[in-house]
Amino acid sequence: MSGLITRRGLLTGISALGAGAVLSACGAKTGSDTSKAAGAKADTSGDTVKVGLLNSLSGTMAISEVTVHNALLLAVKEINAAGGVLGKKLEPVSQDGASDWPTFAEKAQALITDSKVVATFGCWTSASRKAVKPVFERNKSLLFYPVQYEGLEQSPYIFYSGATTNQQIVPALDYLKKQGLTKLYLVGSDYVFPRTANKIIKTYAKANGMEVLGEDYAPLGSTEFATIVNKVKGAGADAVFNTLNGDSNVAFFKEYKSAGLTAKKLPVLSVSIAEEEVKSIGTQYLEGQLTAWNYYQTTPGAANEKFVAAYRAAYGKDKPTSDPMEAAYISVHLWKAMVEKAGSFDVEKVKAASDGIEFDAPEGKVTVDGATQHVHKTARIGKVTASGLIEEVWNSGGPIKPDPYLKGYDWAADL
Amino acid sequence: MSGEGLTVRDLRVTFDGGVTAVDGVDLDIHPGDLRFLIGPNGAGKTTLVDAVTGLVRASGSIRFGGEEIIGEPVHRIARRGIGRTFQTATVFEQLTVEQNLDIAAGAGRSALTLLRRRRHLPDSVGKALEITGLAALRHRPAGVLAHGQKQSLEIGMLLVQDVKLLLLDEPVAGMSHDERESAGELLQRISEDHTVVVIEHDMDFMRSFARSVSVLHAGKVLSEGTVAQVQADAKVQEVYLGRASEPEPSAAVPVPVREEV
Amino acid sequence: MTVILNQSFTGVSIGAVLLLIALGLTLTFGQMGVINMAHGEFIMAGAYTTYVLQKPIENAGISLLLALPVAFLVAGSMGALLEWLLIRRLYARPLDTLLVTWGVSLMLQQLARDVFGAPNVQTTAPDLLTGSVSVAGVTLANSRLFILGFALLCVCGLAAILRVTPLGRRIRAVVQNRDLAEVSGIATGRVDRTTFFIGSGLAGMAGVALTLIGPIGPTTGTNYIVDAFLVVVVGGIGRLRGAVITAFVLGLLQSVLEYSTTVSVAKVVVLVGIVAFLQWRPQGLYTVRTRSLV
Amino acid sequence: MTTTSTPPATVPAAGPPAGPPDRPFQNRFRIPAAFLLGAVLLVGVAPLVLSDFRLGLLAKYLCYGIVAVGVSLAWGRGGLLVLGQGVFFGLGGYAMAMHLKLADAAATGQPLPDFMQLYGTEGGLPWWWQPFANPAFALAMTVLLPMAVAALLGVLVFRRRVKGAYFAILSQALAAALAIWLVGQQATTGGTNGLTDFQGFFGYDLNDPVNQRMVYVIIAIVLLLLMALARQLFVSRYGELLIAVRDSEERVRFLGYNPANVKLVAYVVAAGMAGLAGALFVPAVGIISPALIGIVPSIGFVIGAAVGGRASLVGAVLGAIAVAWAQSTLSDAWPAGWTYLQGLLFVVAVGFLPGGLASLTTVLRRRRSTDGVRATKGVTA
Repeated sequence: MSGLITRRGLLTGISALGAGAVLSACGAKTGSDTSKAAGAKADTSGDTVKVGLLNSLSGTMAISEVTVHNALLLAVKEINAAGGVLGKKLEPVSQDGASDWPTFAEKAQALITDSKVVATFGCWTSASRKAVKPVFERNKSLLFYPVQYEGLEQSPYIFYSGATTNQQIVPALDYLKKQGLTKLYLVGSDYVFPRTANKIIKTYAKANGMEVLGEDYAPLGSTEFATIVNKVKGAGADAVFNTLNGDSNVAFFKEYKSAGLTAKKLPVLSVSIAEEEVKSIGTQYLEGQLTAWNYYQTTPGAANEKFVAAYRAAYGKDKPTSDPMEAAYISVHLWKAMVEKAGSFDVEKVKAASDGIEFDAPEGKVTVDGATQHVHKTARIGKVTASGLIEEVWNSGGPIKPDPYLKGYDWAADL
Repeated sequence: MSGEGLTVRDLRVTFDGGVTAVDGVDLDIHPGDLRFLIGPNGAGKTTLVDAVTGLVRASGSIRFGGEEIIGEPVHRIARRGIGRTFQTATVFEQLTVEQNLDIAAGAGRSALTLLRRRRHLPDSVGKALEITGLAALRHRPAGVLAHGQKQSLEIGMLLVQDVKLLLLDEPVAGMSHDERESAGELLQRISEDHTVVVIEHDMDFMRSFARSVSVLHAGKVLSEGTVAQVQADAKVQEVYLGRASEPEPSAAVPVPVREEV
Repeated sequence: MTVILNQSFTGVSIGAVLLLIALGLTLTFGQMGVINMAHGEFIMAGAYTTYVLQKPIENAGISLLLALPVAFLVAGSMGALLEWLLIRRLYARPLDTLLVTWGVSLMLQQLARDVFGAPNVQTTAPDLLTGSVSVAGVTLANSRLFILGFALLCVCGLAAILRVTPLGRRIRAVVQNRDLAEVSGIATGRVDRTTFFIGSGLAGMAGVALTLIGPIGPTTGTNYIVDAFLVVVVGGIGRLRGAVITAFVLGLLQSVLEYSTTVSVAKVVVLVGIVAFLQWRPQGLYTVRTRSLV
Repeated sequence: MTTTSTPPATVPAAGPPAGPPDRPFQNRFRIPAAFLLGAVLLVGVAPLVLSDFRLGLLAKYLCYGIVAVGVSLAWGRGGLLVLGQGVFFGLGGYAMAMHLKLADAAATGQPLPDFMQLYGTEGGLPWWWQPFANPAFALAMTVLLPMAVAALLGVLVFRRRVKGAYFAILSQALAAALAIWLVGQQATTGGTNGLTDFQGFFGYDLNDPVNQRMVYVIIAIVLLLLMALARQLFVSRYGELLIAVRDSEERVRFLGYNPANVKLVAYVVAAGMAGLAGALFVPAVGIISPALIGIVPSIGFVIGAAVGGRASLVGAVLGAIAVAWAQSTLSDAWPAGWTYLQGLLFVVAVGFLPGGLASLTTVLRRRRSTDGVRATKGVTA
């Protein structure tokens, strides 16, 4: 096979030297069947199979992604301790995406082609997921993506174990509406998730008699929030819907407090602040503020107690667990269950087996929805306590069926 | 061809902070002249040359070959045929002697010529190599030349540049006696078909080679004429004997004052 | 009306931050012509100094006040060391200095990551500085007032050093004519190092002040470095007055634009505006036209 | 390729011949021979011995090499520290990516590219996207757009005699501004995500590895052609003039040239090369995003050239390729160490070996040479 390709490659080279003939020499045209040319050849011949872990271990995103990386390793360790998958031990292969989108694409290709992994777990930002998506699709290899995201995506080769919008944003809006907080101010970092989330929020508000008084974006990594806080203060809103990304939150909440605003006067509902962030922003700035997630460290249940204890034992007593970590942790277990149900590592068989897979997760029971390749999850609203933990104040009462394109919501028809 | 003349009227140059370096200078340099500009430090000699070549902004009038050139950009003035050297020799140290001269000869080249490799040199370059005595060194990088050779190269570059007026700022500073002699002869040869203006401190050199002299002091022309006329001028003697009406600026470089001046 | 006043105060406080981070550069870039890309990392070093000092010293107020001189010494020493090791060999090649110090800045960032970890860290602000005062309906955050006051203090201090002290005279002498200063008996090498020490030390103190408004991380300095250079460039090289005016004008402009448009648009408009401004005055706001270029 | 830097067996002694040939005779053949060898290695051998994946990586590195050709011209020869090449790389990349997105949409019968449907543009396809549907226009824009922007900026900056340091800082500021602007325009530029997920390349399916190899070959050929073009500029009279401007701009002005124009040509050509590199990067890597444009990547484009040798064409290109290779290989095994090494490499190369690694042989040769008189003042720099 490889001999054939190289000979064609040589042909390409020679004909290319003849300038104009370049394009006519070879290769499939768009739209023609390329299934024989592409396709990953995962190596399942040995006693072990390799799984890829693709996270930013360096660069600006490392802060968040390293925790996900740790959670993934924990899950792999647990599975190996319990005998592996289909009798084979898992060998994790880590690649550093370095917080750089093209690097993610390159490393994804390396995992598939060089390491011949059976599945890959990782990515955090939407940008990195968008960058690797074509790589996984082209090679017909699986990616498990563990972070809540902006929806509007359904790749046949990606499983989404984090929440889509109807499992986080929409329930959060329901909650605010129920509390009578109908005038909102939107603050977010300038990237895909906040912009898309805010678009949904505005549509929801229009249909539900709520009002969006203003909308502001800060460049990623920005630490200057005086103006935005001034605008928020002057707008007369009931609540702030905050989609700022990790670090900017520190500067935002410091400025918020300096301006004399508190959770009592003007509550902030954040969707990117988990336990880890609460610790680094400082409890005095966050006490009483709201967050929306599917999992908190304090979520009750034996599965969570076990998860928290195992994580602490592996990475240190003071390390909190968070929603994306939990979603990463369950993604490995869900994949294991799919493979075992399929009785094979083959990607198409695994996909076919995915529907209805259940797992007793730290956040409660989760079920894979085969049609969307997302997961049924329970939405939860939490309040930051004085001790720095997040305490659940409301939940959706049961798992919500994933709906990445919000097709089941009338108000979202013209989104 | 015997060069073009330069006519300067009421030239003034003022720097930030209110220092007036050139304060109403009138100057007539006829075609083919070999004029020396002398004067104590801070008299405004170099600034005058800077103004003529467009390097500093000035008011008044500078006419060259009958046309007003004040306010024109440096490279336009250069293309009119005014060339200059600097107190410290500036040649392109990383290029060879030959390349230096070739560049000087080529200001008018078309884009196409510029984009081609240099196949042969213009005749003027060969001539300049001979006049300046640098023919044997033509492939050396200019950076390794001795000081006097760099000065000669600079003059050579002016020659191939086909200038009509040469403004030379202390061309023989730091040269040995013999080097001065040959440099002076070079100047005389050049002045046969160019107008030459020399800023100089060395009075012996000036007496040997000047055709006419202007003495600048405190931004004004103090005296003008032949060497003999200027030497006889009482005002000049007063300035050069140190009873100047204005204090000298801290004189880092001693002015070579000669007893008989 | 309140909004306008509030925004004006915001603009002034943004300007104060800009001024603080650019102040050290008016010395090292402005006076000495060295483009030190590691300047941002000196800011970072100052910020981490505050963080480190808060561990043993419980009282946030005392540790903050203590951090100012310590950060000055820490960042200043780093600057002097950098000058001695690298920059003094490169005075004739300013552009190469830019690239070399960028390499240094990469290494310092990684050092910070290895020592303090990649995640950003937080300092506790003293209670006095977390609140705000209200004047005529305008909320003035205490931390911002502190930064403003501190920035002005630093400007006055620097101006005094340059004008009055023998050191300042030496610095100016070396800047104006290195050779002459040398033959006049000034040890120019030592003056260079001292200048760099002060310039970098100022960056360190700026870092301390920045802990009051944002998180501290390995890339804290990088976020500010280009802004800082722009202030000096627009103000006019070597002109303290120019830098002060520029910082406040840019701060006000930024806050007005941010309010009326978005943060991103404001940043882009300000940057493009600066390019346009330099067309009009390539030497910056305040210039010194000198005798000859040769 | 390394043969180019091998010294000839005999170094001509002092006192060069007085005749016209200003280069040793064997150079005449050495350079075309080295070029041919490079071409055979890149176009002939590399596709034979490298796997699809490695060849894809090499394609990406060669794109950086193309940028380095321009950097070597503008910075190495012209002394213009071009710290904003990310802008031009990005403009070229986006021009290409916009066309590919439109072509993909047209191929599947969609009115708008996929991301626009998701993130929503109210008024349909923005007017400034529309002409990019035309492949010829888009291709031309990948080069002309960066060149036009460079020309505008260059005219403004060089005419006003903005000094080197200012120029470098302004370039950085512009790179930052463009990146911020692109991020803010999510609906029309894809925001931080950039443009990604390209299916076809002028009608050829990018998912087919054979076509990926073809993209590689195109990139290699473009690199070789541009190196040939740059070499011609280096040895031309213009090349000498450029060095003269770098060394003493004022002096050149007094010779009657306008140095602004001389610099402008180098700057604009370098921008065009960066644009072309960005355009080729898109099909090779499959993404263009603001992260490739800002301050850090813009400096990154210069690093490789600095390490390899800014004034030496081959040195700059090999340096860029080597640094990119090291970045992706070493950063995995050794993320922290790589950053230190990168910084150190930069400090040493720029600070102590301004000619880059390419000058090592010259430096050593000069040490050994008995002809001590010959230029100790880095002729290579």
